[in-house]
Amino acid sequence: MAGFLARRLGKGILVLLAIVVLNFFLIRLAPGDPALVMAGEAGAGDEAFIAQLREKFALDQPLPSQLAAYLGSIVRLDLGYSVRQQMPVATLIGERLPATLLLTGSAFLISLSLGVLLGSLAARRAGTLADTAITGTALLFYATPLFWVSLMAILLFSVRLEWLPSFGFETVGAGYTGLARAADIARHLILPAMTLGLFFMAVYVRMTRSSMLEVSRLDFVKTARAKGLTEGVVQRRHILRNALLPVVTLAGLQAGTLVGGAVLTETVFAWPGIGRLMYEALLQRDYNLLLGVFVVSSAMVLVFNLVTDLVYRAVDPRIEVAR
Amino acid sequence: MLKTILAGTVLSLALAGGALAQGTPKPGGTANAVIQPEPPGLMLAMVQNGPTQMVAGNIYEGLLRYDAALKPLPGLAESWSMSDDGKTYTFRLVKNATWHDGKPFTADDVIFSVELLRQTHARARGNLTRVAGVTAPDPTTVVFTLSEPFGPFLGIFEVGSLPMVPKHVYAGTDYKTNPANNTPIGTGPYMFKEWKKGSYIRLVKNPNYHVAGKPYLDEIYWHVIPDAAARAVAFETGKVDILPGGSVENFDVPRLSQIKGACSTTKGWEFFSPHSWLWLNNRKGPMANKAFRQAVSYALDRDFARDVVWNGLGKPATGPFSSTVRYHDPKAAKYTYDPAKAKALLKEAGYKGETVRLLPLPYGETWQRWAEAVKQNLEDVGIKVELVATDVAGWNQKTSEWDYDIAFTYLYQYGDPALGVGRNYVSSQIAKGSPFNNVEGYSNPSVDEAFAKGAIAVGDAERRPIYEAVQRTLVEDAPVAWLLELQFPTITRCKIHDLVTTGIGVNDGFRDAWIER
Amino acid sequence: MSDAVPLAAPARSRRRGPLAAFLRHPGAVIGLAILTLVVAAALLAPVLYPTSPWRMVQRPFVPPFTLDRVPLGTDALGRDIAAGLMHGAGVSLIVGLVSTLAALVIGVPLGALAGYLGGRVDDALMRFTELFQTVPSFALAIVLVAILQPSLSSMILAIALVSWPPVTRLVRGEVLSLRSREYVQAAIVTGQTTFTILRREVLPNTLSPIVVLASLMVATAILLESSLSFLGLGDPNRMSWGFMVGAGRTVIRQAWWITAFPGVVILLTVLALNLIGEGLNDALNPRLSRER
Amino acid sequence: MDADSRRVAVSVRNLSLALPEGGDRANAVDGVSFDLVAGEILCLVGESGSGKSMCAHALMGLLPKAVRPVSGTIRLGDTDLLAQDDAAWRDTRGRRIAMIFQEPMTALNPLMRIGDQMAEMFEAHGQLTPKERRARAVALAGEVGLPNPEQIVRSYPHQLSGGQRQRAMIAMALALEPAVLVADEPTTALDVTTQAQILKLIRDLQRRRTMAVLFITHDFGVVAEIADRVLVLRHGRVVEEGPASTVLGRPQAPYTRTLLAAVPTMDPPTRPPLAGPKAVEVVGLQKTYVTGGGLWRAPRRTAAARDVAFALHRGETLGLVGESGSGKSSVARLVMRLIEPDAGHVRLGDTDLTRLKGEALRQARSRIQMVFQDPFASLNPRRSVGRIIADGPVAHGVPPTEAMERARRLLDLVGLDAKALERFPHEFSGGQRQRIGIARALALEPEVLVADEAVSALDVSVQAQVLALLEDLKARLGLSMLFITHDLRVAAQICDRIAVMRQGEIVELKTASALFANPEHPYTRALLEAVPGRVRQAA
Repeated sequence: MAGFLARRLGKGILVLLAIVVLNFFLIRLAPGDPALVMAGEAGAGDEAFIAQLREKFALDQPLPSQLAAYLGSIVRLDLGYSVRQQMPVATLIGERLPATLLLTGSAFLISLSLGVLLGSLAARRAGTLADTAITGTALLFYATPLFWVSLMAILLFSVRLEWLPSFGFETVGAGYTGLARAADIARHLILPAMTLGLFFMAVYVRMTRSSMLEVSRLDFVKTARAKGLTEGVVQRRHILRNALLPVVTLAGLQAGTLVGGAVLTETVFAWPGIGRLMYEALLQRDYNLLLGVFVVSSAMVLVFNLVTDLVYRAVDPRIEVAR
Repeated sequence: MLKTILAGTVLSLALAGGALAQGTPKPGGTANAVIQPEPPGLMLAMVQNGPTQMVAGNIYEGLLRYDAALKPLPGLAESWSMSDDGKTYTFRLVKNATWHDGKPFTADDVIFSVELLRQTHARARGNLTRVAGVTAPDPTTVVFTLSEPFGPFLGIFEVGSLPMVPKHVYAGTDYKTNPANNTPIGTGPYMFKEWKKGSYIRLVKNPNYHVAGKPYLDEIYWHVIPDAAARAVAFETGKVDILPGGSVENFDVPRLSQIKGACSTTKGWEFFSPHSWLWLNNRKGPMANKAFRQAVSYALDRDFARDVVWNGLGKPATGPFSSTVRYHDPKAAKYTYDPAKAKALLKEAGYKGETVRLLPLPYGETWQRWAEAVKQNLEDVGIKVELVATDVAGWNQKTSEWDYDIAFTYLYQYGDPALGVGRNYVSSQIAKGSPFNNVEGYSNPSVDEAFAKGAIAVGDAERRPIYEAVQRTLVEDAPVAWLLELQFPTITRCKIHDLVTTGIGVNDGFRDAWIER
Repeated sequence: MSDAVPLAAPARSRRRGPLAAFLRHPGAVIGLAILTLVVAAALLAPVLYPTSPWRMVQRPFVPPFTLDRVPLGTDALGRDIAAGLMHGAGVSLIVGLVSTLAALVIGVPLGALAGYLGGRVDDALMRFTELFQTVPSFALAIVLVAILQPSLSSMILAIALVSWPPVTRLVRGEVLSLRSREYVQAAIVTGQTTFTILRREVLPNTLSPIVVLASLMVATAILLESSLSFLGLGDPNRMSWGFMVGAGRTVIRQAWWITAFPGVVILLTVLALNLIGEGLNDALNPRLSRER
Repeated sequence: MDADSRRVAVSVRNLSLALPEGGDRANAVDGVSFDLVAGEILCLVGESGSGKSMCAHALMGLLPKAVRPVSGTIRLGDTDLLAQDDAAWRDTRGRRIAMIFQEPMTALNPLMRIGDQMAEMFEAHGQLTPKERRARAVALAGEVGLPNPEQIVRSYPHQLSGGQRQRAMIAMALALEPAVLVADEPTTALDVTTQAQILKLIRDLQRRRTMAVLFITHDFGVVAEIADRVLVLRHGRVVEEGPASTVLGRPQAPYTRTLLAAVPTMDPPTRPPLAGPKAVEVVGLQKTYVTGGGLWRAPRRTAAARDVAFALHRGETLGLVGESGSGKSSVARLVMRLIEPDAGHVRLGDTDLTRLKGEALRQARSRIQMVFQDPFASLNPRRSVGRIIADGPVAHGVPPTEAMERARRLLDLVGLDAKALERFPHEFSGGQRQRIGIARALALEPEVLVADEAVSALDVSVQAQVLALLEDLKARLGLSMLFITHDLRVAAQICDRIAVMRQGEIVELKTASALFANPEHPYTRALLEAVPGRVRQAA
């Protein structure tokens, strides 16, 4: 186990470093730089001003030495300094990360639990009206643009029905503490987490359903039935448990997409997470911040993959031998 | 002999944007406003973008403020005077002003601020070029000595142009990394309290403000909401009460203004007078030809742009001077929507159907729609146009490197041709690296000379003819294609009074604002 | 074991032709019908609406079903929504198809090499693939489009660059299992070259899962395109559905139809492609559902 | 046992099971009747597609959804099973009738411990407390001869060998002491020595508990080993029924006779000794598979070939026999250079095949060709039969038209119509496909043919035909053949000499007749003794 973790850690660090180098150059291929953006926003600027800003951002250094400096600080677990925001990148991301974790985490839980529930229902009633309704709905969510659902949800639930707040992380200035604050955040969380979660729910519904149908054709299911077990036990204990393995794998693979989808959701719902931070950093060419977000979000994906792997190992006793 | 220009005492309430005070101001209450985009910092002397000033205008103050006619009003200076030769200006400072940390505001702070801003503030640096010296004969008096007369000198003291910064905090430190940049300290009516990045900025009332009884509000929340539609919803659902100019898409303005209890005003932008035009790259291709440039100007349907794209806000620009800028000459107007004439001019110009690239301004949907409309206008008269998509950084780079054919832009004019207009047309301002100078590359010695003379001439009688002549020359040469004088409506709940009381509007802070309850 | 296995009924029906199996799938037929309409719209657009879809033909915000000339109403600038939808069909299809093709061009050879050669090559290629799967894909797409500056080709490239990893993984897996198939060994034994074997024995047999995956990728690509446009990263010279939704969202409260119609059309097209994908999956390759 | 004392446990009368429309026949099982008697094993024999498995599943109420019973009754005591509802079925299954399956690998839930799966049997019928269930599981494991029962109930299926898994399955089936046990090809997937043990176990348990057993098999050897009574099925109909000795000894139906005749005997025909020039010489062949492992874990090593050496004379057939994992297939692939040896040489005439690389290797390949095991997996489903055969010659420079002409002649040679050229593999039966595979191997006019379990996947009658074809071709074309099989009967029929492999080693190599008559190595003896039906046949 320790060996496995060490191996994964080593691999993860390599992948992260590769991502840093790749993105470092990618980002610098973009036209313009932070100095120009800041000059533009200031509505005024001359050469001296921009040169001053470039010096301030250390953009006057040659690229390789910029990269070396950045890698050097990354290795020391220092994400650098966002000169534009006048803050260490780690602080900026640290302020936003909990919101993203909360959003993606709850979206993931919603999608997985609903997806598995509905998917197994559909599989159990394969071919019936319930199956068609579930798979049809799932397909619909799968085919709907995320931002569109978001907008529609805001229109319906916030504007028309006034049930839920339309955006933000909490009611600013309400001064809630403790449980009241948690409830307030939860109310704000419902719409973004649901809209982000519904797309992935669709993915898991389809996966669970097909996986269960596939497993239900396997021999050991016949064995279970031959024991005289009730259908419920057969479904839960024998089919579902085995069918969840590919779902877990898929969940791991989806991590990157989930974090990516958070960018859109965070934008529409003004959710103060790192997805939005990334988009803003990109537009402002805030190189260090953008790289920092990439590093952190990729690390999130890696950790998530690791967790799904551990879950897989915990559920599937064969894995020790297979590796 | 000193000539007192004005010693402001009370504000004319008639200037207040739209909302005339009903009853007397009451203290108390919280204002929820939108800020878009999230400012990169609040230290106004270091960061000069729009959102920064909108928030920091409450924290910092300048020596002067300006009314809608751009007449100076007292700020941190309670009175001011100019010597007859126009080279010496004397300011008397308010006596009871203190910094948010309790230290008194003095003339030394003014001298220090000028020095600091010369290093960190590009526009201030330009505005201060003719200042030969600043002295403080006593703690409440500051004297500016100019090397030559500078007509618009009294127009450079607004909070965004020349914010006062505390000497005791910044002197002897590295300005860029001073920790106080994150907890700005000014003399303004509101004090910085808290900034939750990505969520909100919170300001609280300054109890020791130097104007007795003000400010009225207890606190101000500036909410960060990145999506335009979400900002509109926020106002509708009552989460925010103030939408400063430009924070919602223009399409939403009529609807939001009609909401019960909502008021809107286009006042409060007179000082900036945002003026929009198309930069025509005079250096290359068909744009080098005057007839082609004139054709472009005739091809533009400015009324459509105002009515449809800007929802009736703004007015067609007739020339280089916005109508709120001093010495604007309405008679210089020449270009109307005339596709036939445009076609004729194109023929005259010998335009052979080269594709010209049109660079929209990457500031949201309105500008995108406008670019699409302009593209159609130009294609209607036979100009082949390709839209180039880009973001802010790309736009800045393309324009400041002159890598464009036609580009949208708008610039503030700061009330005086010598401050905000000349920089776009004089040949000394042709320099790569900045998107705010003579980007189109227009060069005309007579125009250069006129702007040089206009800046140092003293008195309206001397300046007006110079500027009226130059307007006619520029309109004829059509170095750029002027579009609209923009208006940015501020939408508020009507219960919020006296939010916009000057020509600087919301950018000047909420010092007069109060909430009716 | 031999030919007369009664339980092999499904296998036998598959023999009867994938087309028949596909057409028995009601969803697939609906999907095919919708897609045919979309293709027809794309082809007929220049005939039915010969002028540019950008042309402002009426006053802005004409509601749908009020004027015969603009049956679906006009947008914020008075452009004909119906014309936009017709012209947009082509763009959406091009973005979907070309980016998918490009992703296949990247993904199939990489997957085939990794799967067939194995060992270090496999390791290296899989690490590389992992890299792209670890970076949040939509974020990477945004950065790519921003770098290349928004245009049809940059969007296609960005979408292709973020969508190839699943192809590689799929092809690798298929090739890996095919490599040990006896008919591939038979080809080796009969002295055929590696290239011939890959081309003739291995890749054709990975075709059905690739076709299924590709149909779903087209759908995803269309969604990605609209998402990019939503963030203002679309090609400003092409009328596409994604652009229309993005442009209409700010006025969604006043003019629902500007976003509604293209939104619905995207939904239907993506739905159709998914239905077709499912149909193909059932017809060609009952195993693929695992891979997604 | 006389008729009166026979206690009928299950009585099947006139059972017909309908196939879904569009199948090749209307009924999978058509009017089948039989009785299962306590203390007796009834063997249901037939080739694939005979409907024997369907009968077994009908008894458990586990028919595929598409297959419906259309007539008949299955009586267990007083109840007609076909008429009972789901709840009653659940009560029947496991408690009154239990079943074991063919693939012990897949018939156990990979995610559950063996003991838990056994305990489920009691749980399903609401018997015992969890603690008692556990204790019973351990006891059962002991009863079916699983070693170290305490530990094995805590194991997962993948940690058990194939035989152990099948024992676990049997333990599970016996848990509730059912009156009837249905065994669906329970030993087909097992090695011959394991098969012998499992057969003995079933036999012992059945006697001890006087159960009625329905035993499904395709293998007459197994029938001879275990059956009290035999029922021969063909195309869903009963062809012949009777006591085992009668059916095997004096078969009445022609079909039964054909089937029995096709079963290869254990007596190798006498063959003249061959000592001609060596077609293939294998020297010191070594191959070890290394799996798993990494920085922190030692890898597992499996020896597939340990110093393997033999010579194949021109015109000779050399058999390579052994159980799964003995390395016989690896040796075949090493000889073919499909996998690279760690050490050793394979000489093909005067060419050292192991030294060749690239183009030279590709050219040399035409001299030695292979026939594969799986008639379904060995033909590319997307290429026409003609191309499949002609691809080889074309790769070696034969013009396409000529190669196609050669393919036509070869099809004729292997007994297929020339029309097959244009058709695709899925249009052929297993036996026909194997003929195509042989034609493909012959297309390059090789000197040596390596047949890897070439008849193992075929029904016994087809198997006999293909064996005859190989024998015939070998003689006509002067081929040498390396014949890999796990089936000693087959090896006896076709091989001149036989090498017995175990764990990558050749333990014994001599002429077929000598091997069968006089096995020296203990392992060889064990193998021979385990062959089902050996005793009866010898008798």
